[in-house]
Parts: sequence; C-alpha cells; structure tokens
Amino acid sequence: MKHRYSAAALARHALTGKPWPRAWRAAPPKTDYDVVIIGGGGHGLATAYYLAANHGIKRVAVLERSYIGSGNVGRNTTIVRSNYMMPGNTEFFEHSMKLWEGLSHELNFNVMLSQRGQCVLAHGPSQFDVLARRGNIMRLNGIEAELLERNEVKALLPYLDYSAESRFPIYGGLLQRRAGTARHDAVAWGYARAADDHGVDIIENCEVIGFERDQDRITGVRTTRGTIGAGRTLISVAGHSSQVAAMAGLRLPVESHLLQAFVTEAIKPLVDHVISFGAELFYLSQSDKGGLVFGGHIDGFNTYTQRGQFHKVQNVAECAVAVMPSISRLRLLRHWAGIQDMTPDGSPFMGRTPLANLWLNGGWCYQGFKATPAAGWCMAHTVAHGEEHPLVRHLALDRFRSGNGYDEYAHGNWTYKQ
Amino acid sequence: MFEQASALEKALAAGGHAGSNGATALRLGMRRNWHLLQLGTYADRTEALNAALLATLGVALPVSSSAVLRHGRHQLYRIAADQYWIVTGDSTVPAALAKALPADVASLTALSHARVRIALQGSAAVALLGKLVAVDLRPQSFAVGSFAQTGLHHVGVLLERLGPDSFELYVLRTFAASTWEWLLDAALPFGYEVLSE
Amino acid sequence: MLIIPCPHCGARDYTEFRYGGDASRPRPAHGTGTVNEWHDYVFVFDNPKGIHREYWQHVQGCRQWLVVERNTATNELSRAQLAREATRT
Amino acid sequence: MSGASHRLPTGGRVQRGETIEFEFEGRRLAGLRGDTLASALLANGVTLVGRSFKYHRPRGFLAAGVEEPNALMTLGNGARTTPNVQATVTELRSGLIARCQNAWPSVNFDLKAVLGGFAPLLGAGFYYKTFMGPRRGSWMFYEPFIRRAAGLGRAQHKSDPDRYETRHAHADVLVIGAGPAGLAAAAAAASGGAHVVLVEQDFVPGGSLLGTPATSAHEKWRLKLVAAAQAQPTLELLLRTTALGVYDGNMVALLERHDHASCDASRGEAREVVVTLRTRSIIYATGALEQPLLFGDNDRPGVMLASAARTYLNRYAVAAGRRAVVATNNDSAWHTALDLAAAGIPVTLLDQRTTADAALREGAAKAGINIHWQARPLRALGGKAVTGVLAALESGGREQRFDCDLLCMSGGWMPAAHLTTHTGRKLIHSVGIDAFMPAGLDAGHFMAGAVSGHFALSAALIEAVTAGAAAAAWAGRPAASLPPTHLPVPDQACGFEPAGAPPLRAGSKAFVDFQNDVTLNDLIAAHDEGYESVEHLKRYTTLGMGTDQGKTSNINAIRQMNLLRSTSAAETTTFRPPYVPVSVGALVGRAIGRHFRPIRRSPLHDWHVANGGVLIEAGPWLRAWYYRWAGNSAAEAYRQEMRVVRTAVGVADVSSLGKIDIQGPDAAEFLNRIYVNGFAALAPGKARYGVMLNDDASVLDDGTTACLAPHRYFMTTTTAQAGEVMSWLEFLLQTAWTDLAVQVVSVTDQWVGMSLAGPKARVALELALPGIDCSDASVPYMSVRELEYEGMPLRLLRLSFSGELAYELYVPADHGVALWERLLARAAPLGIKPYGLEALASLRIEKGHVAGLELDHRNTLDDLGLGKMASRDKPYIGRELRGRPELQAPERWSLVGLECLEAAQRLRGGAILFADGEPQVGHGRGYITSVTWSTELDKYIALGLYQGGLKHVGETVNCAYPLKNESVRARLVSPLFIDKEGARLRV
Repeated sequence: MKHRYSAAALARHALTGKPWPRAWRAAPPKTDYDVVIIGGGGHGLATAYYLAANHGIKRVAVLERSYIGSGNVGRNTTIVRSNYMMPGNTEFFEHSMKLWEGLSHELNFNVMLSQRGQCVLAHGPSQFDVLARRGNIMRLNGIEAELLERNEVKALLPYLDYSAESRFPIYGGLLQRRAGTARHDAVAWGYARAADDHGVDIIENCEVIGFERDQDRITGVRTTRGTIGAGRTLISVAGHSSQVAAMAGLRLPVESHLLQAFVTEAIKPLVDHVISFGAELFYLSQSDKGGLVFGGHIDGFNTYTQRGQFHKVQNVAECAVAVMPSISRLRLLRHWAGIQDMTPDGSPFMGRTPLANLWLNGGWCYQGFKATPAAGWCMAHTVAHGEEHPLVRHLALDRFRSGNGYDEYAHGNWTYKQ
Repeated sequence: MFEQASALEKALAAGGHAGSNGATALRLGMRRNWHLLQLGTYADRTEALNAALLATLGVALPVSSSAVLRHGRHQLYRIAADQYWIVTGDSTVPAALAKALPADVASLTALSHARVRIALQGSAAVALLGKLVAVDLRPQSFAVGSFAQTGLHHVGVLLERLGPDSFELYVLRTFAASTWEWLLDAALPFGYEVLSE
Repeated sequence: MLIIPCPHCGARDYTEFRYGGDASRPRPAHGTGTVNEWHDYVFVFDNPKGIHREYWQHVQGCRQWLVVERNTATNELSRAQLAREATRT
Repeated sequence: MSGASHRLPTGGRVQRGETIEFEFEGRRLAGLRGDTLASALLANGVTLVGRSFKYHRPRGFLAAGVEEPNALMTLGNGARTTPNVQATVTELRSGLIARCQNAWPSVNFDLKAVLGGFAPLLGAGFYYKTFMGPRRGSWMFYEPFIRRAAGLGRAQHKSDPDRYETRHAHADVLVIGAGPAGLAAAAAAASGGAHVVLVEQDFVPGGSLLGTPATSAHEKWRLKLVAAAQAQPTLELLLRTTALGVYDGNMVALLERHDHASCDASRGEAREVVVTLRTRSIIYATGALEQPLLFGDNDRPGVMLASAARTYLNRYAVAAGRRAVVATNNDSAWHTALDLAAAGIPVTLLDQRTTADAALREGAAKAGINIHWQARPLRALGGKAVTGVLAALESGGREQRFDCDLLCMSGGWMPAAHLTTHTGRKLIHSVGIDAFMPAGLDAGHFMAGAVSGHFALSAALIEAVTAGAAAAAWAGRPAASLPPTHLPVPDQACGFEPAGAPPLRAGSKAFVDFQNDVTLNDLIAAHDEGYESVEHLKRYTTLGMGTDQGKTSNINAIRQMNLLRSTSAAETTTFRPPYVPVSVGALVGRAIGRHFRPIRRSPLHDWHVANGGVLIEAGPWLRAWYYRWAGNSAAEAYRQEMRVVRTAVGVADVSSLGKIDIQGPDAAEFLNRIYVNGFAALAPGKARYGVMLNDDASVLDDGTTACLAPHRYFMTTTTAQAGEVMSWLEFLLQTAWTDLAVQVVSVTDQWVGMSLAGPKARVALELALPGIDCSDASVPYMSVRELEYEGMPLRLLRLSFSGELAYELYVPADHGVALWERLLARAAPLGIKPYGLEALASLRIEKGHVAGLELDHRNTLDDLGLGKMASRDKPYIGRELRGRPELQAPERWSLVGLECLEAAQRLRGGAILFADGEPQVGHGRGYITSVTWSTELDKYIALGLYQGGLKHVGETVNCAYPLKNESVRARLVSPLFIDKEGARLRV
C-alpha cells in the first residue's frame, strides 16, 4: 500500500496539515483489459481486488455507471453472519465470515466489523426445531452457534417483548456470536482503494450500453465513455442483472424487487446485538453512529423505482414495535430502498453464462452484503480460471433446468409470495 | 336442537364505554337472524339463472358492482363478475333456491355462519371507519346504498352504507372477535354503546 | 401507495391485492409442453424496465385475478383488466 | 423563577396574559402561550442549549423552525422520555420538562469538550484510517468507546405508555404549507367546491408572514388570508400537521401532533396520528429554508439565521441579542436588520454585495444602521456565546472586528422542495438563487411561492391563485371566483448574490453541517481523497445524515464542492422521506401488542379457554395445543391425550383446516388436473386423499376432497396452506382454464370441524347423535355423508389422521359448541376427552403422515414417499417439471422413520443424521423433522429425511445435536410405525 492508513499516519497528517492522497485514482478507460467488471458495487470491487491480489491479474477495469458503491452495498442493513444451513451455502458464507474477520487488515481500511452477535428468534416449537437444525449444521461445520431457550434470550436481550400481550411470544433463539455488522460504504471504498493500489482501473460515470461480440463470444463492452475490449467480462450489477444481461440477449430467472431499509435518529447505545424477529421477516441493529437500523421483507412487486411503498414502512415499523416495544418512542429518520434481484429459490447465480467469456454474479436476494468478500473471492477465482470455484458450483445459472433449486429458507418458488 | 352461539357472544356482553369527553358518539352491534348465500354463475347460463331467481325471489341479478340491490327482505350484492351474495331475512330462501337452481345452472354456497354482520351507527361512524378502512367515505364517493369489499387490518370485509351515519360490516367469522376488539379500540375516544337487537 | 384500479371494485391500495408475477409468458396448455417450455414459463423472465404485464389478485376484494400493465420504471399503471377478459394490445 | 429578561415589552403574537411554566435543566422557567420552547428559552436569556456531536462544542439556536440542527433536547422523563426533539418546533406547554443532550456533566461545563482539541485527528472519515491494530478484531476493543461517544440523546427500554393512531383521509386537493402562497392557493382551489385539505406544520398559519411585525400591514393581510381560507366550506385547515412524504398514487403521509394538549391514552387520546391521505392533486407551498454563511466558528451560540432572529423578534417578542451584526449576501436579511433596529437594538450590516434594494437602503439609512458593502464575516468571536465578529471589508481589503451578542446571517434560501422529489423527480440548480428547485412535477402536482424560487410575495401570490385553480380543475372541480392577485402590502425584496468562495483558513472551523460537525476542512479533505460525488461526500463525511437531514447544510456543501472541483455541474443528494423524523409508534398506530396481527379463532375458541385448553399460535390462528386435564405442560399432556385416542376416544378441534366448496359441471375435471392422483372417477359419497404440486413440482399441499353430489365437492387443505391453495385454484380458473365451468368458494369460516378418533369413536358418535347409521357398511372408510340432524346440516367424513377409527364432523360454525359439548357429555362413559394440536401432530407421526416440517417446499412428492400416488394415465400440474433429473436422483433425501435406540435418551427435531461409524462433521445424510414419544411403542420415534431413504431401513444412524453436545443412536425404520395393515381404520 503506497499510503498506509494508521494512527501514526493520522497524527502525521494532523501535524503537518498535509492532505491525504486520493483513495483511488480517477482512471480514464484504456482500450482493452484482461477483465472488465461491469458494476462498481461491493461484489465487483471485491472481485477486482482478488483478481489482482490472488491471481495476479491486474489489467482489470471496474465500470460503474454512477459512483462506486451507489447500489446495494450502500443501501443495506449492514448485517454480516454465516448461519446458513444448506450444503455449499454453509461453507460459502463461513468463508465470507472469515474474510470479513481479516478484512480491515487486509485492505488497510477500517470496515468496522462489529462482531456483536446475531440472535434469530423463534416463536414456537417447530420454528425452534428449524433453528436447531441450522445451528446443528453450523456446529458440525466448525461454526459456533448457541441455541437459547426463552429465559436465555431474555437474559441476553431483556428489552424485547416478553409480556402476556405479545402476539407471537418469544420461544427461543439461535445466537451466532461472531455475526454482527460492518460499515457498508467502507467496504466498497476499502476494496476500491486496495484494488487501485494493485493497478486496477476504477472508472466511474461509465455506463455500459452494449456488448461487443464475435458470435457466441463476448469480446468487450460499449460504454458511454467508448468501446472497451475485454478478455473476460463479468456482470456484477445487483438489481439490474436482467437489464445488462438483456444487452447480451440473455433472459434470466430474475425479477427486480425493492427492499427497504430504515434508520432512526441517533441515540446513545441501546441495542448491542443484531436481532432477527421470527414471526415475520424483520431485523434490527444499532449503528456505531447511534441510529437503529432495521429492515423487513421486500415491497412485494417488481419495480426499478427505488422508492418504497408507505404501507411497507408501516408494516416494518409494526414489526419493530412488536419485537421491541420501546422503539415506539424513537423517531424514524429516513427510509430508502435498494433494488435486488429476486430469484425463484432465493439463491444467487455465480458462474458461466451461455456466452463464452461472459460471466455472471447476480441474483442476490437478501444475502448480497454479507457475501461480499466471498463473492469477490470466488468470482475472481472463477473468472481467472475459467471454471467455477468449488464453493459456488451449486449456484449455476441453469440449475432449474436440472431441478437443482437451492431454497435455503424454504419459502418456495418466488419469495414474493409472502 | 343444537343451540347456536355467535362469534361475538362473549364480546357483546362486555357492553359500552364512554368517550374522552364523556359522550357516546357510536352504537355498535351484531345483526342476527339473516341468511347469506353465495351464487356463482357459469357462462351462458345466466338467463336460466335469472329466470329461476325471478321465480323464487322476484328479482334478477344486479348489474352494478357497487350498489346493493334491495328487494323486500332480500339484498343482492354483485361481489365479482360471476359471483353474487344474497342476504335475506326470509329463512325459506336457502331451501327454495337450492331447489330452484340445478347444479349446472349456478353454484350455491351457504355462508350464513361464515360471516358476522356488524352494525356501526352514530355521529362518529365515518370518523371511526376512517381509522379502519382506506375506502373514500365522502358522500360523493360512497353514497347511501353503496357497498365495498375492502381490507380491514389484514382481513377482507364487505362494508355497506345504510345511511349517512349508518353502516354494516360483514366480517369473517373466525376473525370476528379480533376485528371487534380492533373496532372497539378505535372507538375508544368517541365512546360507544353496544346495540342490543 | 401503488393504487390499482380494480375493474370490479374500483381504485384500491395494492395492499388489498396479491402480486402474481409476469403475465406475459404463455402458460403451456394443460398436459402439453416440454420440460424446457415449462422451465421457461416457470423460471425465466424479461423483467423489463418499462411496461410490464402482471397478475394481481384482489384478495381482500372481489378475489378476481387481474392483468395489469404497469411501468416498472415509474410504477405508473396504464391498464387493469379482469384476467379472464384480458386481451393483449 | 427567573424573569423573562429578553422579552420585549410589546409586540409579538404571544398571549401575554397566559404564563406557562416549564422546566429546563432542572430550572423552573416561564414562557407565554404561543411560545415555542426555543422562544421561551431565548426570552429567559438562555442561549447555550447543546453540545455538538463530535467535538462537543457549545451550541445555541441556529433557526426558529424545522431546520434547526443544534437545539435538540430530551423531553419528558421515565417511559415518556423523548430524545432529540427540536426546541424550535416544540410548542410550549405547561409542565414541559426539557434537558440538554450530549454533555457531561452539564451543557455549560462539558468535559468532552476536550475532544475539540483533537479536532485535527478527528477529520472526515478518520475512523476508516485507524482503530485497526494491533491485531485482527481490534475494532471490538475501540468500538464501545466510539459508540458511547456517538449518538445524541439517551433513550430507554420501557414500553411507550402513549397512544398512537393511524387513519385514512381523502381530498380533491391537498395544499402543503399555510404560508401566504398556501393560504391563497387553498382558497382559490376550494372556491368551486373542491374538497381542499390544507396542512401546516406550525400551530399558527401564516408561514413567513409570522416573521413580520405584529402591527404591520402584513399581519393584517395574514389574518385576512386565514379568514378567507376558513370561510370556504369545503376547506379543512389542519394545523400541527406535517407532510412526511409523497408516495405513488398521490398518497401523502401526514403526521398530526396532539401532544400540545392532553393526550391521555386511557381516554383513547392519541399523542400522534399518521394520516394516509389520498388526493387527486397536490399543491406544494412549502416555502424555503434560509441557509447559513460559512465562516470560522460560525457555530457559536448567538450566531443565528437572520430570518430566525426576525421571527423571534416579531412573532415571539424576543430579542435574541442586545447588539447585532447582520451578515448577508441577499436582500432578505435587511428586513431583520430593519426590524431589530426598530426594536432599539443597534445593528451593523455586512453585505457581500455592492448594493441592495433602494427602499431597503433608504430604510436602513433612516434607522441608523451601520452598513458595510462587500463585507463578509471571517470568524465569529467568543466561546460559549458570541462576543463579536471579525469581518473582511471592501472585498477583503481590510479586516475589522465588530462586537455583538447576536450575529445574524443569511446565505440565501433553499426551496423546501424535498417532498417534490419523493416520487422520483429531480431538482435542478437555479443560477438566479444559487439553489435547487424542482425541474418539473408529476401530473396533478403544482407549486406556489418560495418553493418554486419565487421569493417575492407578489410573484408568489399570482402563482398561488393560478396553482389553486389548476389543481381544482385537475381534480374535476374547477375553481369559481378567484381571489384577487394584487398584493395589498409592500413586497419583500429578495435580491441575491451567490455566496462565492469563502476564505479558506486553517485553525478556525467553518461548519457546513452543524449537527454532524462537518466543517469546510472536512469537505476539502473528502475532495482530496476523491470522495467528490455528492453521495460520496455525504457518506464519507456524514454530511446531511443528522436529524435535520441536511436542511441547512446540503446547499453549502454542494456549492463548496463545486468550487473545489472547479465545476458548475450541480448535482444534489436524494431527499428521503420522512421530511421530519416521525415516531415509530405513530407509524404503527394501534397495531401493537396482541393487535400486531389479527387473531384467527376457531368457533370453539372460548370453550377451549374456559376448559383448560392451552393455546398456541399457528400462523394467524390460536389453536388448542393441549388441555390441562392431561398435564401441566405440552410435553406431559400430549402423551396422556394420545393414550385416550389409542385406547378409547378423543375429540380434536380441526376447524382451522382450509375448506373449499367446489361446484360446477367441470369440477371433476378440475380436481383431476390439480391433484397428482385421479379424481375424475370419485363417486358421490366418496372421499379421497390427494396431493397438489406447484408448477415447479414442489409439493403445494395435501388434503382430502369428498364428493357430496355430482358437481359438488368439499375440499380440505392444511391450515398453513389454505390461503395459498384458494388463490391458486382461482388463478387457474380465471387465467388458464377459463373454459372450465367451476366455482370455488372458501367455506373455512362456515364449518366447524372436529376429529373424533379412537377405537370407541363409533360408539361415541352413536351415543351423541342417535339415529345416524354409523356402521362400517353405511359409512365406510374414506366416505362422506351429508345429513340434516335435528335441523342442523352435518357433514360426516370417515377418515383418519391418527390411524384409529375416526370421523371428521363438520357443522355450521354457530352450532359448534353445542355439538362439541354433546359429544363430550354423551360419550363421557367411554372416557372421551378433548385432545390438542400436540397430540394430533404426534398421533400422525406414528402413522407416518407428513405435515408441517416435512411439507417445507423443498421436498418433492417422491421425497415424501408419495411418488406412487402420481397418476401415469393423466396429466396433472407439475408433471412435466417433476421429471427433471435432479428431482429423480436416487440418492435424494427422502422420508424415513426413526426409532430411538437409547432408552435414556430422546430424539430431537433438527438433529442431523449420520451413518453409523462415519465422522459427525459436515452436513450429514439427513435430519429429523418431527419427533414424538410413542405411547404404543414406549420409545421416542421420529420422521426424518435421509439420503436414499427407505433403502437403508434397518441401519443404525447417529442423530447429532451438537447444540446440546448430544449424539443419539437410532434405527431407520418404515415411517409407518403402528398398524401397518390399517386394520384399525376399517373396523
């Protein structure tokens, strides 16, 4: 790293008043690259970084139509965890968790990984058994997990609703202490700065408007800043996968749905864990700045508007008060929405497309942020070797043709069926 | 004989409550002794159906999807393009219709026990309903004699306007106690008395 | 609030409805169709940014399934018909 | 009680006869009716009201309204503690308790102010560059300190005792803002009979006119405008009501506040109400927000927006200082200078420009105001209160110090156009006002007044009347006689010169975002590091992320970033709803506690509650879980209940099962298509178990359908899938199979359902309902009879979930309790007892019936051991995709039974299965779905899914449950544990 960040460097700059250099260069596009990554979000930037750092492939461009991190990496509820149950998912998300644990050091950028623990609540015996299965799988794969009875949840999170008025009483919970949150924007910036340090070109305000192709082979992209040749091209555009794939003539098993997120005004520490309600999809934590950050289910119909429905605002607020009654008095400061690719089984696609040299990382429904390091790691491997990384082989684009759907939460086909 | 017990038996017994200024601006209650039948039509059989209805009830199917058709002790609601409700105070109607309508002319489903019919009256009735349903209750949009099927706290209901300050709600029986509690809670600041019938 | 003009009940909040997905894909006739045709029908979408034909059911109203045309870039609704009467234009 | 030292003897719009006592920082103070908390504090000479977020710098009032970034206080105490409330919008009420925040031990002496000394270390994004060492995970050491230092007020964990409500409303025209433009627009819109709702966040209508002297012509005009609006019979004026956001479909969310008065929850009075208002057209008359100037230490208490000082003076009769300097780049602040001077306060005016409106200049000269042209403030002087200002005069040629205790500033105005962008519209930069204004509006949306950049009253008035007429026309109720558009009062000059480049000086801090302590130096640092897009700037520096959402910071930040980037490409950030923070409780209304979601109750619910039934949530339902007669816990009771069913007779409430009436000439064909097995030939009087698949071949549901008569069927579904199945049937009939003459109607609510099971079930039935022939010949297994019994319709089905001789009885819901009680009473000699959900679920495990956790959407027909049911002779939904290779793979996990091999151990749901001897790591070969103690076999048994399924029957497996450090040995067996031949069913 040319200009390392540290407490000492901070003091030096404070004393001398010397400005810091740019975190990443404003690189103009070159005529061609070994790899062109469409999408300057967390996944695209992470892929670029690992291509350079792990595979020595440095002639890499990340094309971002707006500013980097403008998509879902900056619009989520910042939760990081590895409590996944299905074979493949367990290992993939644990790999991600381990990368998270070293990420600030690796990138020399504090992404503020806060391993404060995540507790998923169960509201009845059968839900408890489902959590137990998940927890057992975690333990059998070397991932810590604790199953809590109601009184243990109460000891850990005494401010939740244990009253007789509770509509869905808390029955128990599954706790992963290593889970927590990370500063979402910092992840994009940290990867960008580290990738740039390896020579990756990060090209902002550069929108892809078409593909260059030689029969069934993609040879480059047309952009608002000219045509760029590419040995290999990766689509990594969360929420707009269908739009970009359509430029290459591909149709995907994807619908674009809105997921809203919410934050209250900042207050002094009130909630020390990540809490997931079990009666409906709802999750809550407190940011380091002090706001309670929470979210729920998708709005329920496909849209690219990036603005949520008020009904959902109320619905999610209801969940918030149901799980933690004292939230009632706090005030909602902002709500915003991200567009995410919803897939038939709720799992993403990582790997090849029907077109040679065109690779896809998309279909991230709810898990996109926590997957960022592993998605970058595995896509870099996949693109570099021209062969899917073992951890993502189960996430093939054509899996529904063979019947190999991958439904981690058993919501059934199409999660909008709420 | 098997005695009958409605979904609100316990709830109705609890009685009324004065509002924040001591007033009771609402009267709430449950209607009894009525019958509900759902009719389903099949393409090309509406003529036969209308003939049978005219013969049995003296009235044919309503065309409007928003106005209640009243005929004697009967009220007819067009609840979907091919589905109708017949609400009647005449207890002979269910059997008469069952007899008059062969299975290939129309479907006939008894729903008297599937709904609870709640009356809402009083000067605060419109204000109360404003808390419960999203329907535009201004007179120009929802005149006396109109009905609407809509959502009330996650549950579908049929709302009918009998007068400027008089309404009825048909709610699902299994949700009725919950809906009633929800309604009383909303009625708290206005004050209410429970109608006895 | 997305408001859907139900042809039977009138304009209502989308919360009274249940979304049913893309209505533009032809469903193979019962008992016909290859695995591939069914695969495409069940799993593959245009997901356009623009006019989208989609199903909604008015579950808290008349329970009719509708075909609605909506611009997914603006959420503007241009048309709503009963599914059984829906015509393509 | 201290006197109101800064209240002027006359003037203002406060009611001098009505004193209101309140508490601030433990001191008892008094204000007047019509005060805000802020004006009352200023009247009492209180100017230091908070400490800043990061540096703990002393802060006073910057504004007089909703844009206030500094004066955040904690109101109330105990469970009614509310942090972060703006004193500037808090209507003074008797007994109000207010405390400052973010200061320790007190706002006057805050130890954390020492942080200010480390400011150079704490620049933009400093935390991204440090706190990483010495090792991985070190952040966990630092984070608690950062968390404790951050945050504003302190909240508590107690449940909120106040009441909130939500309601719906409808309007033809919604006018947002009751300033001069809004009042005029609303009156115009309502003139033709349109129903107009006019909302105003303040508790007094008038907007900017409230800043004019109370004796002025402007005040008379205000009263006339209000009277004219109130004279319209179809116009509703809602005060204390803020438009939070504009959503699709012209739905506007409003927040009504009632906490200025009594809001006693026990009397049903709400503290706040969220209104979802649907309207045909909208008029934005939201005004504009004055912006600060950037100069060193511009955050000192006593540095205030010029319009705020004028409002305190004229609306509240409070002199915010005794010696004032007014610094401006536009004409508007001259009114402040003139009014301050008229109140006897010496004023120095620093104007960045070379001239101003002629009338203003003349007035200022007359008032003896000391005017300096081309003059701008460099630095505010003082510590906890401003004592003066160092200014650059004559375009920087000379520096001079001016003493003052009130420094008013005006850096221009930003249209309050936030709401116009909520539906996705962008703002564009307007050179004339150097601020952003709406580029266009949605159809049916209009605007009037300062929000559209028309700061002059005359222009605003004309625009308002036009907008009112247009909005009414759009709503289909054209305006009639329009109010006059000539201005009966002097116009307010608004000449403006862009703020220009401020002096960039190290050392002193020029605050851009007061609440988040973002300075000009932070902007420069962010630019140096490449965070130059406005969104990066915001996210990197936290600019605009405070409770004021950048109402006084965005414009200055964008102006400065443009200067740094040498660009005029002006982009603004996205304004997110809500416009002002809103209590989470108000969004929720009454959907709290048990009302969070509606409760679905069986017709037998009250009986269960009264007779020892313990209830459990099952989706929306509350069902009888077990009964106290059998034990004091589910674990204890279900075994007793099972024994009764296996040895005598029990009755269970199964009313929650989905029930669908299916009729029509094509009903048989319809059923034959949706079920995997054949239904075409189901004869009247017969019932059949069936399974439905989704198109993708996953199992949708299972249940029984009985043929009551030709063309008439009675379908039951699982409790969980009832709604899903109903919608699916309707989907098929209305979209794909419109040629089928079939009607489907949900009759779940019509019929109460009871399952009467046990070897003595027939006797029980004969005792309870004498006269019905219940013999096996008359009602054989899998048959149905439709009867009328004592005037009551009765559907009697002979089917069994428990494996015993069993009947399902369905009668109209209101008869439920009577029938249930009769069964229990008349069959009492047989030992009949009610049994609950836990026993129901356990009995079926002994019979290997799948339910709940086995039917989890991931499993196929074959996985559940039901593949043989699927017809080979007819098409059915899901048939095509069922054939996909992975779904037919022989090693898929499929249904097995398990018997516990360790007497002292139990099996547990969620245990992971491993073959005997293989290491217990990874994902295993399957898992346990459902467990019960078998009262017949005297051991724990379970259902599970296992790789290869029944091929492995007889093998021993380990059931790993590492969460409890357990691993229990079990044998794989057929899931049909008892009565394999089904002899008991057919007696």
